[in-house]
Amino acid sequence: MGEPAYNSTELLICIAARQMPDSVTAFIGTGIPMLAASLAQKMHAPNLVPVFEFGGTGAQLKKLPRAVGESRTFYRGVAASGICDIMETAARGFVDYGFLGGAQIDPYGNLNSTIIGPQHHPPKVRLPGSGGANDVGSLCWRNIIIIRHDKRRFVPQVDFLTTPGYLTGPGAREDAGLPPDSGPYRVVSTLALLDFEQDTKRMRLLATNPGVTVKQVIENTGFELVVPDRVGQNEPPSAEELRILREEVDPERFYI
Amino acid sequence: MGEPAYNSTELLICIAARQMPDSVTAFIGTGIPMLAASLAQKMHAPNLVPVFEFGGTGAQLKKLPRAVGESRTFYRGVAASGICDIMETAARGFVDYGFLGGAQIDPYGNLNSTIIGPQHHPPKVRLPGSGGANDVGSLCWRNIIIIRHDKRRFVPQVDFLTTPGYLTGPGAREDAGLPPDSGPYRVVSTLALLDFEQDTKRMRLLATNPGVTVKQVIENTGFELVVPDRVGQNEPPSAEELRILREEVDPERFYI
Amino acid sequence: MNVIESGLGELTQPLDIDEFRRWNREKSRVLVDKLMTEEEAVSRFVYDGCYLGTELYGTVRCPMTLVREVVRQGKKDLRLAGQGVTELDLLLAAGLVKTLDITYIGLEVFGTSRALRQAVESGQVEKVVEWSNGGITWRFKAASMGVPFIPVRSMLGTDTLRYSSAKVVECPFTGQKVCLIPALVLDVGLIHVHQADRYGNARIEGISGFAFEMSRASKRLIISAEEIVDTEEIRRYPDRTIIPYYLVDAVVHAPFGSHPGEMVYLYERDEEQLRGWVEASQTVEGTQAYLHKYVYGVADHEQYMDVVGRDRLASLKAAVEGR
Amino acid sequence: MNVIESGLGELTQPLDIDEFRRWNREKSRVLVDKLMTEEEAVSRFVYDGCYLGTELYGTVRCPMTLVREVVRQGKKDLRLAGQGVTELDLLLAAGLVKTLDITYIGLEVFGTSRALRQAVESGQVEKVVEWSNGGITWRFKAASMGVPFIPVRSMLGTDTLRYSSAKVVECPFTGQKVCLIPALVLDVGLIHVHQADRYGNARIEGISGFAFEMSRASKRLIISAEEIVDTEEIRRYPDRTIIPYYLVDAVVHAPFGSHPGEMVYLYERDEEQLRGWVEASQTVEGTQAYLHKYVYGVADHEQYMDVVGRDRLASLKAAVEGR
Repeated sequence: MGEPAYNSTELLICIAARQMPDSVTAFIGTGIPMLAASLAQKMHAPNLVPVFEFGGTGAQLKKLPRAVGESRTFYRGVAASGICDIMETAARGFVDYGFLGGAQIDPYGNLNSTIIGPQHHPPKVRLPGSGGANDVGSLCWRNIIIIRHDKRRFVPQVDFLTTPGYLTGPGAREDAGLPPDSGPYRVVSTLALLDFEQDTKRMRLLATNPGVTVKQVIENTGFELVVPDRVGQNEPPSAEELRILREEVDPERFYI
Repeated sequence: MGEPAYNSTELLICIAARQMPDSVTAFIGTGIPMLAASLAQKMHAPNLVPVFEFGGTGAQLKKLPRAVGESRTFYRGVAASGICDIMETAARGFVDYGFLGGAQIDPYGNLNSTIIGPQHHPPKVRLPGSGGANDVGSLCWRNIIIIRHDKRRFVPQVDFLTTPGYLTGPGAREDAGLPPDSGPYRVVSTLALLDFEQDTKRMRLLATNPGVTVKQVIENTGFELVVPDRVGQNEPPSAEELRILREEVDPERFYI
Repeated sequence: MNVIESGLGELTQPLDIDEFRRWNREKSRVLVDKLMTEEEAVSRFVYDGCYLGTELYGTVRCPMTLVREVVRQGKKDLRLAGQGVTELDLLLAAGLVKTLDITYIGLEVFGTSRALRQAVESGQVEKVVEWSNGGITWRFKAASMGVPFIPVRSMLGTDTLRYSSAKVVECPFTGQKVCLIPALVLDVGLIHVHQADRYGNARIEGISGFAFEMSRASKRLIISAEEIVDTEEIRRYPDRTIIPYYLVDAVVHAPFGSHPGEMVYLYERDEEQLRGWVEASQTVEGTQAYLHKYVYGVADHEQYMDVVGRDRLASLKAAVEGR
Repeated sequence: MNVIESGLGELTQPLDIDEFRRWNREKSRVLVDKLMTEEEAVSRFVYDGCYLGTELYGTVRCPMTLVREVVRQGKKDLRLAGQGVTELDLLLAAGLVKTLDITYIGLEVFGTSRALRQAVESGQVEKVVEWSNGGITWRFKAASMGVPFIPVRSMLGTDTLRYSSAKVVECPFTGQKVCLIPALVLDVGLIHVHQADRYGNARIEGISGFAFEMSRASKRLIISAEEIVDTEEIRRYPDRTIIPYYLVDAVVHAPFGSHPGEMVYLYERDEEQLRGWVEASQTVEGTQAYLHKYVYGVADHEQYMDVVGRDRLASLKAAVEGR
């Protein structure tokens, strides 16, 4: 038997899901994070507590939410409150994991989802804006960034710093007034899994995706990555992961 | 037919009730304010909206509350929220009238309900403390003070300024950061009805209670009152006021 | 107060809490019948150049009937507080927006908003001030508390703060840096709810988004409701009232008032029409055709429901999941 | 931040929001059974010298069963946040209070508190810091928001502020003076509710006082509940949960847990016993006799109900007004 076929979205979801341990709270945004959380809940993290921006806490993700405020974000949840309660719950340190995306990322995990180009207004390209991302990036303990991997996205400096990563490096978050010991934790890209080096807070290659070489990752990154001597390899989605993902997480094939 | 007999509490309640026009919101504390609000609602102010500190809004005061948080403070009300919502509603300028009491009052309507004596701790006499009074005195538009009238209570300077009146005089509230155009409106005492002179913000005699002379009021006040040339006379409780008060407002004679 | 950093963004709505107090002092405290049509509510209370806000977000409990009426009446030069999908997209597409306090305007899973890109990149929207979702809601929260600002630990260290009108100061108790978020008082707020009585006492089921804060941060508040209930029902369960009547200026009866979005426990969102908008909004012609079909070309919400189709609406109701 | 005035009162609980975050990070996120006796809850989570807070107020939904257990176990040197009638009066009368952030301790319509006078005037309570009711609740609110302070427009210009630990600063947006209220994080919070499941998801009917804010401002939270409900019920109506389980350390089943106070829709307050306390608390002997009869002399809440009398409790239930 060969390995099961899968697409790149499915791979991202599976790798993101594996980053979440059991028994944690996770701030879930639209799209891949929802699928990753749902998959994790059904695989290895039955006690994962999803928290949604506009008030849902502890939903049972039987059906996949299609938006951050919709009914399924609190379906059979333990609480349905409002955005202030959720953001302030994160401010008090109760939210372990957050998920982030963006159009650009820099070596310190800072993200841009606001504009492309040098000028704020009028901009060359207007993107949707921060949304809850800045709050998630500021207040959750560990953030997982999910992003397509190419040189246009992995840039030395973001055009606009929408959401804080480690800002300018070690100590910069704390200097800015952000809560200590928080920040980006992993980057799950279409090519690799990355984290941030303890001492420099710069992005570091942890493992490449199936069929991807270290060289390819470096070539598709617009800044110098920290590349340790030993780089791991991400396992492809297992048959079980794919079955649950396709049959239970997103049977309507809304996302995958 | 002579005038109906009444006691001093009944008189205070009736005079306080008359100060409240119809169609206003009023922040109601325990005791006489509750009876005054209920009497006003049943007499001339059917659209009076009582607001209670711990969350009750718009209750129909069919039965008299015995405490500021109890069931009757939101019985058939339009909303039952919490203390922050109520205090912040007052902060936003939605509460027209407030009621205050105290152990001491000074010429500017400042009140003391914290300690008696020169030293804060340990004090000669410890009183209950501000409670909601400071917030009411700070945030409501017009405050009605209900207080027993004697020289021990009407003092040149309060031992402890628990709740702001006009502080040190004209402009002082605004200088301190308190909302403009708010402050004490009337003093309903066991001897008289008083207000505050526009220019000096000092307490002024408006009308004496039945059987009380201007001289008696002056003699029982520990500071110089503003006494205009014409001082009115408060009407005693009418037969109708007394009937409603005794039969409908407090039939259990909990307070009167 | 020693300010360490000040956002470059302008306060597109002047900040004056005392003026807000004076305004609120004048609002009626009497229970009066405020039930009216969306046409009357919008023509009476929404005006050119006003600062407008909508709640909730995306495709969830948005005041779509009210927003369509604003577009129909062509209220222009609007200043907006922005987080939205279908509701703000309509206002942008119709060219009615002058300034934007933006946090997120996009089509969520369907991608970015063409309407936003066109309106902002062209400079048609004259000013854009950045916030996070938390930030903009905390602005409403500050106003709802009757204070000029509240401190938060978000937005710090970023361009989001730099292009906002927030400020950074040192906490006088702990010495830590905090971000101060200025209060935002809306000229007009639009909120769609599950139930309201004719005086404006309103209830919401499920998550409450930022209805509590925004209702209390609005000088004028228009409520649309799926159902008009008797005040007797309100008085039986006063703890379920999230918006008390005295905050409210108009009550509009609008079943399916969040369509094509959803209303929890009542109806599902209309995927087909949502996708229809995504597609239509890619071009000027498509946008105009959509607006004509669903907004300009229909007289009111009743006719809108006819155009959408009563059967289709019934099927959205039938699709609702239980509790 | 340029401070114009600083209250003289000490922060009787150190203010460290980052430490609160670290504490909360360690709290379990798992649904585990927390149902236990009041004896176990208090012995596990309340300790000598801890900073304790109770909700609601006066004779309304107070955690009397839990407070009686604290007195029974003689937890001492307590630091307290004070607004209360019967609940804090018991702690003061039993001589267990070391410092007091006070707003109001009195017997409402029954007058002043002898227990407070004795404990404070004698200097037995070592420190007293003044607040308004709004002020102390805003302290909880600041903590619940995860920020070191919030600005308010109360307490300004008074000795209440002077003897508080608030500060006055100039608003950097408007120039107006505002009072900054420092966050208060409780070591232990005690809250009595209508319903909770065994994990701690809790509901309150009627006014919610400051349960929302205080529950979120407590490092340890003990919930007592009139009724233990199934989690299925919680999940059917998630919008009725005011306190989610992860905030909670212990759930105690305590019907009549607010007695001699009231519980809206369930039972009326016990006038006779309340007056009994007012009278008893006038003398040392009376106080001791009362404490012996209702606290020291009974093993637990079940026995307390026996001493009060099941018939009397039933009559308080029968006296409840409808909705």
